Amino acid sequence: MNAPTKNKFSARDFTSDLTPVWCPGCGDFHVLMSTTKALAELGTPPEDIAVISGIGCSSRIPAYTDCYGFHGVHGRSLALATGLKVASPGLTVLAMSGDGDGFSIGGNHFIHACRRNIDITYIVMDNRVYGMTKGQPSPTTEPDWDSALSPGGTGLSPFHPLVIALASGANFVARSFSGDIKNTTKIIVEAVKHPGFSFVQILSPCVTFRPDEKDWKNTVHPASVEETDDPARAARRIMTDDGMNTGILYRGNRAPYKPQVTGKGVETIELERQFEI
Amino acid sequence: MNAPTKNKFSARDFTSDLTPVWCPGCGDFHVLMSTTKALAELGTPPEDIAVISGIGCSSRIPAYTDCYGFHGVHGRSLALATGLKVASPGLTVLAMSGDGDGFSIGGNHFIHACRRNIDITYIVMDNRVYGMTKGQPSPTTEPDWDSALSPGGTGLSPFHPLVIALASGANFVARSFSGDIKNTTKIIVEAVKHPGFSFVQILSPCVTFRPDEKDWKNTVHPASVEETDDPARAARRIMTDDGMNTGILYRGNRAPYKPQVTGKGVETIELERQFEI
Amino acid sequence: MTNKAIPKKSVSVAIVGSGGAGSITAGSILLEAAGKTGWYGMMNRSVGPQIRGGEAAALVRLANHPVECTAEKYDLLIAIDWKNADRFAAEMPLKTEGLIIADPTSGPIPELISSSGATVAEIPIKELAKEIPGGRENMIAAGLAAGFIGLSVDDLMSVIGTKLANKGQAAIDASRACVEAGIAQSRNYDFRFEIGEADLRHKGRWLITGNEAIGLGAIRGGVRFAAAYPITPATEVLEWLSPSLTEVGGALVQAEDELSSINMAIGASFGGQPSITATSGPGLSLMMESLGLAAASEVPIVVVDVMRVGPSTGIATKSEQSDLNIAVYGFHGDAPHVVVAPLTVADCLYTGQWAAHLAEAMQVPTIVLSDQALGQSRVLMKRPANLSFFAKRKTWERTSEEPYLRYALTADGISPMAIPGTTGGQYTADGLTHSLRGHPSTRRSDQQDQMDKRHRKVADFDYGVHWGEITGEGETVILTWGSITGPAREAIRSLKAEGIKVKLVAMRLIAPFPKEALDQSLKGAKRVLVVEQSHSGQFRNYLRANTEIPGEIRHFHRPGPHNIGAGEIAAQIRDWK
Amino acid sequence: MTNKAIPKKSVSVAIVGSGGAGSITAGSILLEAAGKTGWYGMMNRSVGPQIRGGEAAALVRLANHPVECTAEKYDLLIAIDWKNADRFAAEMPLKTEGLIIADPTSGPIPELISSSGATVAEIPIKELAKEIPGGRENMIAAGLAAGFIGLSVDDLMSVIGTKLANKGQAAIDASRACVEAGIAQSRNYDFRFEIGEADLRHKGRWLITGNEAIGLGAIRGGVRFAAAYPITPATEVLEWLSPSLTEVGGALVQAEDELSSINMAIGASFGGQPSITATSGPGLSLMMESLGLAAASEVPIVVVDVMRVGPSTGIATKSEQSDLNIAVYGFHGDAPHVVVAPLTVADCLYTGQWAAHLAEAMQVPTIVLSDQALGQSRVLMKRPANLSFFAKRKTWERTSEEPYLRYALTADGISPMAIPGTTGGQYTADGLTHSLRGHPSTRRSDQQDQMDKRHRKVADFDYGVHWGEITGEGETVILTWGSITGPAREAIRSLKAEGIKVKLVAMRLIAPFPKEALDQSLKGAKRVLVVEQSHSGQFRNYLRANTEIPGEIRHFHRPGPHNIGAGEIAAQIRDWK
Ligand SMILES: Cc1ncc(C[n+]2csc(CCOP(=O)(O)OP(=O)(O)O)c2C)c(N)n1
Ligand SMILES: Cc1ncc(C[n+]2csc(CCOP(=O)(O)OP(=O)(O)O)c2C)c(N)n1
Ligand code: SF4
Ligand code: SF4
Ligand SMILES: [Mg+2]
Ligand SMILES: [Mg+2]
Repeated sequence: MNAPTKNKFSARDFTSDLTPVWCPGCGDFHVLMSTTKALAELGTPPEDIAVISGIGCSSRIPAYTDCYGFHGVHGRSLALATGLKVASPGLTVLAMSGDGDGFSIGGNHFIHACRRNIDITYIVMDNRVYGMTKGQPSPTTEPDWDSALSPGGTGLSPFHPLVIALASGANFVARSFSGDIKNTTKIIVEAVKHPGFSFVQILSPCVTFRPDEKDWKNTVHPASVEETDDPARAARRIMTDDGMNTGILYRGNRAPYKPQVTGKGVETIELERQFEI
Repeated sequence: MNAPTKNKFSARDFTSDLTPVWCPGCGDFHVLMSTTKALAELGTPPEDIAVISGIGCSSRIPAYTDCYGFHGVHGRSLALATGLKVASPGLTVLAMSGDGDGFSIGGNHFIHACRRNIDITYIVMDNRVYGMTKGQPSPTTEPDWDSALSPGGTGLSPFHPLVIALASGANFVARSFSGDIKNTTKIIVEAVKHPGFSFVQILSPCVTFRPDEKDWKNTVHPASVEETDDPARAARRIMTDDGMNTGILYRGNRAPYKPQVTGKGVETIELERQFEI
Repeated sequence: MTNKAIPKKSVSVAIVGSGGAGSITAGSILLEAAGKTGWYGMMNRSVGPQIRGGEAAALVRLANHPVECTAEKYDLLIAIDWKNADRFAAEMPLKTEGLIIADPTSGPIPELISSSGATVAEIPIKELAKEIPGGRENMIAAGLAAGFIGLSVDDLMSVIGTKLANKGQAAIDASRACVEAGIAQSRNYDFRFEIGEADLRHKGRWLITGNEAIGLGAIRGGVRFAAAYPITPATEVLEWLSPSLTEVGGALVQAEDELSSINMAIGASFGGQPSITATSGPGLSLMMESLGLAAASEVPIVVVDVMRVGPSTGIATKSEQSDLNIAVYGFHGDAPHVVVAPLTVADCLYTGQWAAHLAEAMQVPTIVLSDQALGQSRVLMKRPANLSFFAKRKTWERTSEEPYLRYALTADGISPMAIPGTTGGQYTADGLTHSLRGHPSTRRSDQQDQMDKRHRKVADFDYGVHWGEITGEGETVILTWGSITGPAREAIRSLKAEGIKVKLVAMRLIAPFPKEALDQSLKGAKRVLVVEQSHSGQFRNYLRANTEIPGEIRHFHRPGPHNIGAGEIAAQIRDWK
Repeated sequence: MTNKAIPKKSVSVAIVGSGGAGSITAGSILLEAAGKTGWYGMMNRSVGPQIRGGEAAALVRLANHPVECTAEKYDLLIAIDWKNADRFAAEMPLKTEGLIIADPTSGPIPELISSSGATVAEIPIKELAKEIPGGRENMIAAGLAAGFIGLSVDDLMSVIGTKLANKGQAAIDASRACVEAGIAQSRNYDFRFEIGEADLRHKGRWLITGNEAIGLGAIRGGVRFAAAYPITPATEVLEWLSPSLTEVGGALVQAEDELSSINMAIGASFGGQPSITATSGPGLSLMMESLGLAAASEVPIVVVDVMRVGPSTGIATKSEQSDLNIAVYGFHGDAPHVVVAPLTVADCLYTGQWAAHLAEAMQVPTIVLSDQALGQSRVLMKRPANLSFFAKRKTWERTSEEPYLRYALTADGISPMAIPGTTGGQYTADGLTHSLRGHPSTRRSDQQDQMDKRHRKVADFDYGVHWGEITGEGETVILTWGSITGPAREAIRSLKAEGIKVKLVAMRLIAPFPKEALDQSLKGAKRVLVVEQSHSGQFRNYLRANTEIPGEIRHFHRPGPHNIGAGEIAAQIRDWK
C-alpha cells in the first residue's frame, strides 16, 4: 500500500474516462462527483481504494471511478466488501449501491454488516425505485406510487434504512441529497474517516421513472438537531423525521470488528503436528 | 374451511404422535406445549392451521403438531408462510423457527415480512446458538461465547430481534421464556389474534450446547412497563432492556396487508380481449 | 432512380432515432396497422446502453403469412437521425436493392450502412415535421414507411386515433397531417415494398409478446398466484400477470428477492393454488435450492426463465439459450422435474398453458425456458385455439379411517395431496428424506422408495404429441429447441423453394428427455444439423448424454448476443455437400 | 466354545451404546492406540436421529495396511447397552465367525444381530464398571476390544493418559483399572482377532479426518482466507480452518448465509488472498449465482462441497455422490470452471492442495466434491509427502505506459491480474460481458472473445497425471470417482486374491472432462463397470455426454444413505460372466 498523501489529488484523479450509461439528469452523476471529490480530499491514492457494488443503475458507479472496482451480482456488494476489507485491511473500501440492491435483495447483508461493524463505508443511492429494470417499487417507495407491477401502489409502508442501520449497529449514519454536492462530499469524507461501518443514504433522483423526484431539491433540508452518539436518541429522531432531513445523524463509538488476522504467522508444518500421534 | 368453534379442543388435538428428536430438557419441548395449548384455546380446528418452518432443531416443530405443516429449507419459512396466507387467507398461519434460521440466513425475509405486515404469527425459538449443526454462534449469541468456529467469541454485539422487528414495521412484538408455559401460551394466543404480522421471541434454552442457559429460568422477568402502541416508545424500552424482559411489548394498529385478491373473478377469455386488434 | 416495384411476401423495416425521437412508437403503429389490414408481422427493439432515453431502433417485419423470426436483411431503413446509429448498424444490414431514407440535415450516413449498396433517398423529415403544427418526426417516418409498403392513411389512423384518444383532436389531426406528408413524400419515389395480398381468411389478429403470452398461457392453465422479483428480460411476464391475476381473482406479490419469490410460490401452491414465478438466469440460480424443496416435497410450481446472455450478469437485454444446463442439472441431489421450452412467440401461450398442466398433474416443479428473443418480441398472430391443458391436481379427501399417507407409493408415482383445510389430511411437507406419512427418515428403504416414486411419476407420464414439433420430411434434419425453431422453419421454407428438402425436429419437452419420441423422429436421418445459441453446445451435449443420433452430425452454435438467423441455418445446409 | 484363533489382516469392531455411554470415545481411543503401535485404521460413527445425546455406534476398522473404507461385516460387536441398537443393526452386520459381547443385564440381543450366527459372550460390563471407583463402562469396552485384538494396557493408556491429563491422576487410574478389567475378561475367551504384525517401516502415523485434511491441503496450497456458514457434514472443515488460519496469519469470517460467504471469499480473493469456503448441497445451490460471477470476473476461489444425501435437505449425516450435476452444470450461462474430487480420506489433503493451486493458476472457481463418507471418517494414515502445488497467481505490475487490460487475450487464456494496491492497475471486475479493459460491453466480438478465452484457459491447462489414479491391469475395469475409490480398490484386492485381475480407473479431475487421459486409460477394456453413489446415475450420464467407453458396460449405482461397499463391487465383477 502507498502511504496517503493529503491534498495532492483532484476529483479528476479518481474519475475514469468511461461515459456513464445514466440518463441525462440522473442524480447518480452528482453522487459520482461528490465521491471523487471526497476521495481527492481524503488523499488516499486511487490504487489503495476499492469501490464495490451490486447491480442497478447506481451500481454501475465503480467503473466510473479510477479506483479498483468490483461490479458484483445483485445485492451482494457488502459481502464482497467485507471479504476484501478483512483480507486486505490496508485498503479503503467503499460499497455503493441502490435502494433495490441494498434494501431489497441485499437487506440481510445490510443488517449483518451493520452488526459486524467492519471499517467500510456504505453509500446507497436511494431513488425509491428500481431504475435499471424500468420502474418497479423498491422498499423505500411510497405506498401509493403507481406502477405496472403494483397498479395503484403496493400499500406497504416504506422501509426506514437509517432506523434499521441504527438498530442493527452501524457506527455512523447520515443522509444526504445528491444535488447538494458540497455537503454530500463532506459527509462522505466523514463517513470514510470514521472507524467501523458507516452508512450514508443519498437521496438521488431517478429522473426517468420518478420525475416527481426532481422536486427533492426543494424538499430536502438540513437536520435541525445536532449529531449524537446515542443510538436510541438518534433512532427516535430519525423515526419521526420526514425522510428529507440531511446531515450526519449518528456518530458512534463502537470499536470496529477486528478479524483474527493477527495470528502468529507460523509455518504450515507447525499446524501439521496436531495430526501426528 | 371449517368455522372455528371455541374451546372444544385440548392441546392433545394439536399434537402429533411423532417423537421429537430434541435432546431431553430442550426448551423447544415447552414451546411445543405452549403452542398446542394456545391453538386449543383459539379453537380453530387443526386442519385450518398451518405451521411453517425452516431448518434447525426448533424448525422440526411442524411435524410434532397435528396441523398442516411445511418443513422448508433453511431460512425461508416466512416466504413460504407469506405465499400460503395470501393465496389461502382463510388459514391461520404460524411460522416457527430458530435464531439461526430466522435472524441469520432468514434475516431479509424477517425485515420484509415485518414491513409487509401480512396477518401471520412468527415465533422464533431463540437459544442463541446453532443447535442442529452442533454449536456455532448465531446472531443473538453473546460476543464472548467460545466455540470451535469462533475461538474466544465472535466479538460482535448481538442482534436485537425485537428492535429490528419494530423498526421494520411488525404490528405485535413480544418476548417470552419457554419454561413459562402459562405466559407463553397467553402471548401466542394474543399474537395469533392480533391482525397483521405478530412477532414472538421465545427464549428457549439449548441444554446441550448452551448448558448455561438452564439458568435463564432465574434471569427472565416480566417487563416492568405496560404494553404500548407507540413504536418509538416501545423501541426505546426494548433497546435499553436486558434482553430478559418478557411480555407483550408492542401492539400496533397498522392495517394488515391486503393483497389484491379481491379481483372481479372474470373469465380468462375477457383477459384475452386486450390482445385483439 | 429506376422503377423497381418489387413484389414481396415479407417486408422488413427499421426505424432508428435518438432518445425521444419515438422510433419505437412509429414501429408499433406500423405493426398494429398492418395487423388490422390482415397482415402478419413481428417487431423487436434494439436499444442503446442507456437505461432509458438513449437511441433506439424498431425492427419491424411484415408479411402475408405468420412470421416467427425477425429479418436478417432489411428492405427499408428510415433514420430520423443518425445519432449513435453506428451502434446498431451491424444489427440491421440492408439489402442491396433496399432503400435508405435519410434526413439531409442529420449528417453523413454511417459507413456500415451506406456501404450496403442500397439506394439513398434524402427526405427532410425534421423540416416536414416542423411545418405541421404539433407535428412529430416519428409520425412522418410512420407515414413514409406506410407509403413504401402500401398502407393507407386510414390504416395508420385507425391505430393512432385510439392511441391518442385522450390527447385530444388536435394531436390526432397533427398526426394525420404527418402521416399524409410522409405518404406523399413516398410517392416521389418509385420504390415499393409490397407484402402481397393480406390473408383475410383469418381475420382477428392478436398482437402479443412472448412474455405476455406465457403469462396468459399460465392463467389459462389455471395459475392464480404469482410471486415477483423484477429482472430483465422477464419483468413483463410479471407486469402483465399483476393486473391480470387480480382480474381473474388471483394475486401477485412482489417479493424482496428470488429466494423469497420462489418460496412464496411454493407456499401458495402448498395451499392448493397453482402458482408461478418468472425470472432470468441470475434469479433462477438463486431459486435452485428451493426448486429442490418443491421436487422433494412434491409441490407443483411453474418457473419461467426468460434466458439472456450469460454467464453471470452477462447481457441482460439480449438472447441466449445457455440456461439449459442449470434447468436440467442445476439441483443438488437427484430431483426429478420437468423442463419445457416454447418454440415461437405464439407457442409461448401453448407452452405456458401446458407447463401449468404438467406441474399440477405431476406435483412437480416445471421450468419453462423461454428467452429474450421470444419474450420481448411482439407478433401479429392468428387468434389462438383453445387448449385442453388445465391444472388438475390429484387431491385427497377422507374416505376411510386409515391415516393419510401424503407420500403413498402409487403405480404412477403421483400421490393424492391433501389441501390445507381438508379434515384429516394434516401432514407436514418436507424436504428431508421422509416416510410415506412424510415423517423425517434416515432409512435406506424410504430414500429408495421415494426416489423411485419421484422418478417414476415424471418418467412414465404421457407427454403425448406435445414433446416437440416435426415439420417437413427428408433425410436431412435440423434438430433444435426453443426459439431457434422460428429461424429454422424459415430456413427450411427457403431451402424448399430451392428444391432442398429438410425436416425439422424441434423439442418442446426438454426434461425428462423424450428419448423414444425423438429417436422415432430421427429414424432414417442421414444428416442431422443440431442448432443452438450457446457457446459450449449445451444442447448438443445433452443430446449426446441421452441418445444416439443417427447419420452424420453437424453442430451449428454460438453464444449471444447475435441471434442465429434463418439465412445462416440455410447456408449450413447448403454447404453440407 | 471352540478355540478359534483367527489370523487376520484387518479387524472390524463396533462399539454401541445409548446417549452418554461414551462408545465413540472408546472407539477413538482404540483407533489412536492402534496407530501408535504402527497399525492403520479408520473410524466412522453412526448416530441416532437425536441432535445429541442419542445412541451412537463407533465403527472401527484396524489393519496392518492402509485402509480406505469401512468394513462391510464386523468381527466384534461390543454393546454397552442395547437401547435403540436395532436402529443400527442393519449397518453393522456380523460375520458368522464373529463375536458379540453383551451385558446380560441389558436385555435381549436384537434379532437382527443375534441372527448373524456370531458367538455371544455375556460379560457384565456395567457391573465391572461399578466395581471400580470412578469406573466407566466405555473404558471396560475399550479394554475388552483391546484384549480381543491384541492391544496392551500400555498401548491404550498412552492415549488415555494424554486425553485425561488435566482430569487428574484419579481419573487416569480409574481408566487403567477399567481397561485392565476389560482385558482380563477377554482372557476368559479363546477368541482372538489379530491384525498381524504392525508395519513399523512407516512409523509416525497421522490421525486425521477428510474434512481436516481438505482444510490442511488448502492451507498448504496457500489459502489464507475462509468464509464460513455451518452445514453438516462440512462444518468441521470450517471449524478446523478457523484457528488454523489464525495461526498462519490468515482469517476466517462467519457469514450470515451462503450468499454472503461465497461473496466474502470472492472479495478477499479479488484483494489477492487465496480464499476458500466449504458447504454441502443446499449451500452450494445458494452459491451458484456468485460462482458464476467468479467465473465471469475471473476471480479464483475454492469451494468445498462435502456431499450428503439429497435432494433438498435429504439426510444431512449420510453420504451420496449426487452433487456432480450441479457442480458441473449448475451455472446459468456457460461458465468454464474446475471440479475435482478427492478419492480417499488421505487424498483429501492432496486434492485440497491441488484445488488451491488450480484455482489460483487459472483464476477460476474450483469446486471440490468431497462427501460425508470421506469428510467425517477419521483415518490412520502414513505421514504424507510434501506436494509442490502452491497458489501462484499470475499478477500484473506496470511495465509500460499502456493502459492495463485486465481481460487481455493471451495464448493460454490467463490474463495477468492487478491486485488492489498496485499502481496503475485499477480496473473494475465485472460479471457483465466486458471488453479487454473490463468495461461493460454488449458487443458480439467481446462476448465471443471472452467466452473463448475463459474456455481456453481451463480446457488447455496441463493437469498432468493428477487427473486420476489408475491401479492394476486387465481387460476388466472399474471406472469410478471420489469416495467409491476406496471400496473399489479393496474389491480389486480381494478379486486379485481370487485370481481375477481388475484395473481401477478413478477420476480426480471431473471438469473439464479429461477425455484424452481417460480414453487412454480405458484402451483395450473389454468390460467396464461404472460405480457411483447416485440414484439417477449422474456420473454415468456425464461419461456418456463426454466420451465413448469401449467394451461392454455395466452400471452399479444407488442413492445413499447406504454406502456402496467393497464386497458388493467385487460381487458385481464376479457375477459378470
Ligand atoms: C439476482 C438478480 N435479480 C434481479 C436482477 C434484476 N435487477 C437488476 S437491477 C435491479 C434493481 C436495481 O434497483 P436499485 O438498486 O434501486 O438501482 P437503481 O437502478 O434504481 O439505481 C434488479 C431487480 C438481477 N440483476 N439479479
Ligand atoms: C442452506 C443451508 N445452510 C446451512 C444449513 C445447515 N443448518 C441446519 S440448521 C442450521 C442452524 C439452525 O440454527 P437455529 O435456527 O438457531 O436452530 P436451532 O437448531 O438452534 O434450534 C444450519 C446452519 C442448511 N440446512 N441449509
Ligand atoms: S433510469 Fe433513473 S436511476 Fe437509472 S440512470 Fe435513468 S434516471 Fe438514473
Ligand atoms: S441441540 Fe440444543 S436446541 Fe437442539 S434439540 Fe438439543 S438442546 Fe434442543
Ligand atoms: Mg433505485
Ligand atoms: Mg438456535
